[in-house]
Amino acid sequence: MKDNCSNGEVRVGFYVCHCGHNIAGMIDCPAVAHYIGRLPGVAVSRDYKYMCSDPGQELIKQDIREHHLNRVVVASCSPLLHEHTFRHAVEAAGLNPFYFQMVNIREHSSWVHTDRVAATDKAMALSRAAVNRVRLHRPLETTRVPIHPDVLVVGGGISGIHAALTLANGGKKVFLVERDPSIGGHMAKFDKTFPTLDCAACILTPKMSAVRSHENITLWTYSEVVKVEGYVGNYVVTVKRKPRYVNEALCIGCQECINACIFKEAKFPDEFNVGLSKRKPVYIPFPQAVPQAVVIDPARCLHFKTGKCKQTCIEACGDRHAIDLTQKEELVQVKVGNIIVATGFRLFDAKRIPQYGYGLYPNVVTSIELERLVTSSGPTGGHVALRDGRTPQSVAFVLCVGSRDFKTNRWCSRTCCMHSMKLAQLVREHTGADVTVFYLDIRAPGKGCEEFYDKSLKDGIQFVRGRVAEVTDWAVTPEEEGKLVVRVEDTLAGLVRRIPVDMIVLAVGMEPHADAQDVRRLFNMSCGTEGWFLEKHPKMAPVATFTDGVFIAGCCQGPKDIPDSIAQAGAAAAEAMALIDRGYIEQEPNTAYIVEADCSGCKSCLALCPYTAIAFDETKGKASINAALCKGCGTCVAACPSGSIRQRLFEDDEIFSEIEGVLAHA
Amino acid sequence: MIYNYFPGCSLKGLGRAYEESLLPVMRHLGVELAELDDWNCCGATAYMSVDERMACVLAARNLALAEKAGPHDLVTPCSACYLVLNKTKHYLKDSPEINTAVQRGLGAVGLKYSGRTSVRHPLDVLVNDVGLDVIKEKVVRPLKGLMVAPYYGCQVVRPYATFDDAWNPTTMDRLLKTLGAEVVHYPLKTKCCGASLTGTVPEAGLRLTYILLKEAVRRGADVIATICPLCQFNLDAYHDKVERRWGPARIPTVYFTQLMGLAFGLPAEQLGLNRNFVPMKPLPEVPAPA
Amino acid sequence: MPKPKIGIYWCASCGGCEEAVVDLAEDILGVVEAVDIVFWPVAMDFKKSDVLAMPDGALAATLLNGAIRTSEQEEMAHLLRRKSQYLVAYGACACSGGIPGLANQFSREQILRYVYEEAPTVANGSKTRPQLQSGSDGDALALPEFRRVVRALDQVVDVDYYIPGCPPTPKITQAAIAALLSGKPPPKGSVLAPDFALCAECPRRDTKPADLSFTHFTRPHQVLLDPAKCLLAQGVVCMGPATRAGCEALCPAGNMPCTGCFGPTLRVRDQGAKMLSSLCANIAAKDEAAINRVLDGIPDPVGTFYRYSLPHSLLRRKVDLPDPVGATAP
Amino acid sequence: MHDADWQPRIVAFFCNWCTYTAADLAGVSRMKYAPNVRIIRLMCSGRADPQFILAAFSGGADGVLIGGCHVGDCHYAEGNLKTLRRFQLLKRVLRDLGIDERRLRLEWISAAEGDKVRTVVNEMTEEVRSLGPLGLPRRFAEWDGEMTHLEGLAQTAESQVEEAKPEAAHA
Repeated sequence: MKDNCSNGEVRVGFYVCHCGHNIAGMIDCPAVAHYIGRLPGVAVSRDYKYMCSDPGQELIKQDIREHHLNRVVVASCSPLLHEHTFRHAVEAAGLNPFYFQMVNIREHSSWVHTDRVAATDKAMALSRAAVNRVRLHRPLETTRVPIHPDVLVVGGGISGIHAALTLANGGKKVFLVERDPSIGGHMAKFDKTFPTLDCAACILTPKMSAVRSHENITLWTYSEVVKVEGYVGNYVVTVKRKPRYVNEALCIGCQECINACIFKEAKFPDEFNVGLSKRKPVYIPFPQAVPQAVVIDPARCLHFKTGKCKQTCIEACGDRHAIDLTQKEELVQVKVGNIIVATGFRLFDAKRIPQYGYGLYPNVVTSIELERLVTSSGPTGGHVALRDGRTPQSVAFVLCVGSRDFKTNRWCSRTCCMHSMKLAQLVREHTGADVTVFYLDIRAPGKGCEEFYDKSLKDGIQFVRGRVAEVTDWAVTPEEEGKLVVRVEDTLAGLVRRIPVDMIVLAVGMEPHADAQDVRRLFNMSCGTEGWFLEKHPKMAPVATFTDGVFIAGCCQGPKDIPDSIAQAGAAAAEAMALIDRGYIEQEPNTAYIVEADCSGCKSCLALCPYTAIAFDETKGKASINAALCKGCGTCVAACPSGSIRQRLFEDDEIFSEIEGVLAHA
Repeated sequence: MIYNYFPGCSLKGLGRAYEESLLPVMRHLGVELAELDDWNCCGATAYMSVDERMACVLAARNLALAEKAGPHDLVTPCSACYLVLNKTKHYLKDSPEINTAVQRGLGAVGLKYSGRTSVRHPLDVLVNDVGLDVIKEKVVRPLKGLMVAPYYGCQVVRPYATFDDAWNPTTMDRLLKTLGAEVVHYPLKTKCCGASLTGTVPEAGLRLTYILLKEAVRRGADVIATICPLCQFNLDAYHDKVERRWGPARIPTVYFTQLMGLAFGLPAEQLGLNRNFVPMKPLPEVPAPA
Repeated sequence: MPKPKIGIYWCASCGGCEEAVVDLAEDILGVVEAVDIVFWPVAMDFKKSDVLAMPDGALAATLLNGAIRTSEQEEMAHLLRRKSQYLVAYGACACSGGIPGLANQFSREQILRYVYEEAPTVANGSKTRPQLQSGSDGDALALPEFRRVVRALDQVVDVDYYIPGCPPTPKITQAAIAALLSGKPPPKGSVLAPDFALCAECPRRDTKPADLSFTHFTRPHQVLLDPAKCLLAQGVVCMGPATRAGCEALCPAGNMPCTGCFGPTLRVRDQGAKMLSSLCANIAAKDEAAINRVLDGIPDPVGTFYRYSLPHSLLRRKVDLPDPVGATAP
Repeated sequence: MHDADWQPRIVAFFCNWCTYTAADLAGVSRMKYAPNVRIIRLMCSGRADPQFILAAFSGGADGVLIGGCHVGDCHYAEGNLKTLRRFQLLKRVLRDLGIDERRLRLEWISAAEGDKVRTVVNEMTEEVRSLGPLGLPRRFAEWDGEMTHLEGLAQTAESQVEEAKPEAAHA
């Protein structure tokens, strides 16, 4: 590879990008180019409308050829966005790609400042620093890390299921880990899906069965990831498998044991029906559960609580010997190359808004509770009933409960408008009740959703715009007696209204899981301020994270509906597959290294590396760094007391020159 | 158990039944309330709206006196006092400007306030410090059969819900149940009683009063229990006007401490119950202990 | 062929460097055989006028020790620079400021006031201070100006080589002289000592654990030190890891920590910052309060980390000392 | 006193994963903040060699800001803890050498906290503004100013003793 520097002369090409109006609107780009052009060693200095465009990149390549440039600096957007683009351009022109430096004058200057002179000065200072620095750049080679072809998918909701199936269908081995005893997630609880009103079970259960039977999928339910080590391509994941006290391989889901349980009556709240029905200590989460294996709940089972149980379940299981009360928690380790995190969301706890009376008035229910009530396979067989068994004559939906609310969650949960309208139509269908929806704004942007809203209006569902102030059973008129009264300011009518109804449905929003922060740390991801996992770039990299080889899909990244979740899961699977099929990932060559002759063997660095990349050779009395293990943080470099550890791309002299550069210009 | 005690003006005037019941109840439970020496107006009333700094100076003097009197928490039964003292603590902490002005004022009379003293409501102290178990032991005459609507008013729970939920407080509910009373579901327990309007916009104020009284009656309550002298007076004193305007809503309003006194077997006449405009019916006779 | 001429001069120093030359003992005879010492005011009777009389570049080399504090020292530095082919900064003070450089934490006024008025051994009722000009009986006397800043030699004049140490050991002195006379002198600017840290020469190195982390720091007079174990492993701040080798670990051999007199390696710009960085990275504590408790074991960080290098450090001096502008003397 | 159009200059060392990304987010969110900070990207705040900080001060920075991931969130496990420890000791050294501690600031800013970048930069800019210029290059030049007359002195030295001058004392 020719590097245009055979005679040692440094020839820098400098390019400042207008980014349309984005940069040029606040920064005098020609002035920056002019200023940099006068610096020693700068052979070419230009400003151009869009550097990242094809002609922009071509400009660089042409200049490298014609002006024998051997260093390139582009002042434009964040290097996190386009550093790769320009490195490729530089490389395509025959230069080592690391003879390139990028200056962030958009995110860090034009977009955040309001004073054109100051923003231009800042752009000049940052550019000068980059020119200073690039002079010292050394040619570097990226290293290739092989990718282990197996993938871990965390979370067995619709996103995780879809990602796992996509990968498995593509021939990749997948480990699917689910915390609950069955996969299916929230979607398994739904009756019908908006806006098509097709049956959720009919579209989900085939996928769940496919997961169970797929030869490429290893399904671990009732399991949690407890440790993740390694790096992209080579993760070692430890999974804790909780004892279900039933051998999954032997259980055929016949439920004999459940019938035989000495608890004759089911008396414990059933998780799947959100407490609306009861289960026994031994149970199957729901009829379509995958795996079709019972679970024993040690917190309820007499055997575990007292040690004194006749163990009628074992008797009932008979020769199958599927029940194993001696099962212990188990830790298993797998090696995977990529990880897809699809851990989903939890629903907002309506008790956090006490003025809505959830938990106080029995006929105030949440949307997921109503969902279970309208489902034919639900606890009431699809009968929407008040707690006393009566059929409601009037039902109110309160939207944005725990969404778009500065006191609870500020974000829009995106699905509740449509979900509530779906439930509203089902309630009308099932009961003929009058339905009133209290909303802030109806958000129906999805395909077919506006039409669904239109249909809801035409079907006679009442829409009242206003945030509900309070739900109370304080009656002031005879009509209100025995009812729940919604007090609301109707912002369209300009009135404070009291509307009595029989049943109130709180459309609870989505929230990150309570342990989202732990999960984030486990996989070395970031969270936004709200607690949703943070994608690498909100537009350009919506399923990637800041950790290579870790992708996110579904609602763990933010509220979304089923189609969006599936689309994202597919995207995450495709990204993982792209890495696997290429077989390797190129790593930034920003690793640390020790110049052996310089090292005094003082051992100061050894304990600093979290990846144990630094080894000490007792016979030589020197430390050395294993580049494959080094992740390039540079902590040891800063700590080496004799300056003998260095970091590629972040050499001391490069950073010193950058410091001098930013300070050289006012 | 010893607390500093700031009665405030109400407890020496219109709300003296509150003090008349509070002191013996506390004594009965072994709680000593040491009244601050030379306390002054708490700074509530309209002062806060006219001049925050001046209001804070008034409140802060009482806080400083309490701090000087000893390391104990300061108990104040009147909700207005409770709120303004707490509010002043917040202001002094959050606003260096007010803090400087107030400390300068206090300094002029040789006082200072460090911000340490906690301001407590007797309801909080009784339930959370003394404890329902201890209270239960003292109950000799359970209020069995007495239907009580627990009414908290606004100032104890808003904006600082220090010891209970702002929307659905339950401390008094639990206390009343411990006394043996039956607590009716009273959704208006923190709604405005109208007191601050009764003098200025009587139509609006009295309507609010009526709503509270009417709802308590509708819920089948025999009596409304309150923790604030202003609420008590407002709910008790205007029955004639309210009923003339909107119809019958007759129900007595008493202090929760009065009900405690009754349950403890203290003589009714010593609990200030004679001061009510709408008198509380005598408790049903209970069979003498065997 | 005439023997090359050598000069030896001292500026702000303690005389230890002169002793180091004398410490060559009988080996000095070898030196004298190879060179003529034509200027060495400490040992022999030479005068400034002798130097002034020489043509420029007449001296093959001058070993100048001591920091530069006074106008006279500046003047001599300039003079010797001109008269010497190689000007060698000899010893820690000339190389990086040395112990006198610690005075850069104080203003000239603070120093003069203390030395002439406040020091407990001073009896100076009239508070007389040295005068730049004075006279008696018609004789005019001049004293050099005491500068506000202590400087290393290369902050005043161009320096060809550095021989570090407080003082440099006879061995490296001899090796340096040999190198200079070899006809193949090292590149200009070289430090004539190994360019790796002292640990490489320290017999205690093997006792340093790989996972050392500091739970406290202590000082030599506060504990009984194990004479064989790495001093850092005993919680004593030993500057060895951040200090150039060459002394063969003399101080650790004497059961005392290295204090850094050989200065940093060429790759390091600021010896103190580097040592600080290394030590702190290995502190065990994980929260601010606990970290600060550990750091309390280093009561004088500037004196600890910059004992010989303050004038040559990135900040050079306490930056906010009162220095009345225009107070420059004549 | 410093001249009226003096603007504080702050050099910032931001870690790639959290604070640098947060600064990008501030940009994408079009948050407006003071233009006085010059950001230098490091992979981890643990790379922020104290030498860099001193070099920034001696090179003319009026303040230095280090930004890293929150404790416990470091992309490299504990690089930021090393930074915290160095920062604590470096502050002591700076204090002893006459540099106000407020000129050096360490902030944990996660990738999501674009708003915190804005707040911190604005706060620090104002704080440094109130402290005034540090101006070390200028001070260095001033210190060395006491040597400028030396050239003349050295020359006259060879022509022997100068004329007697009016009496002068050390300041």
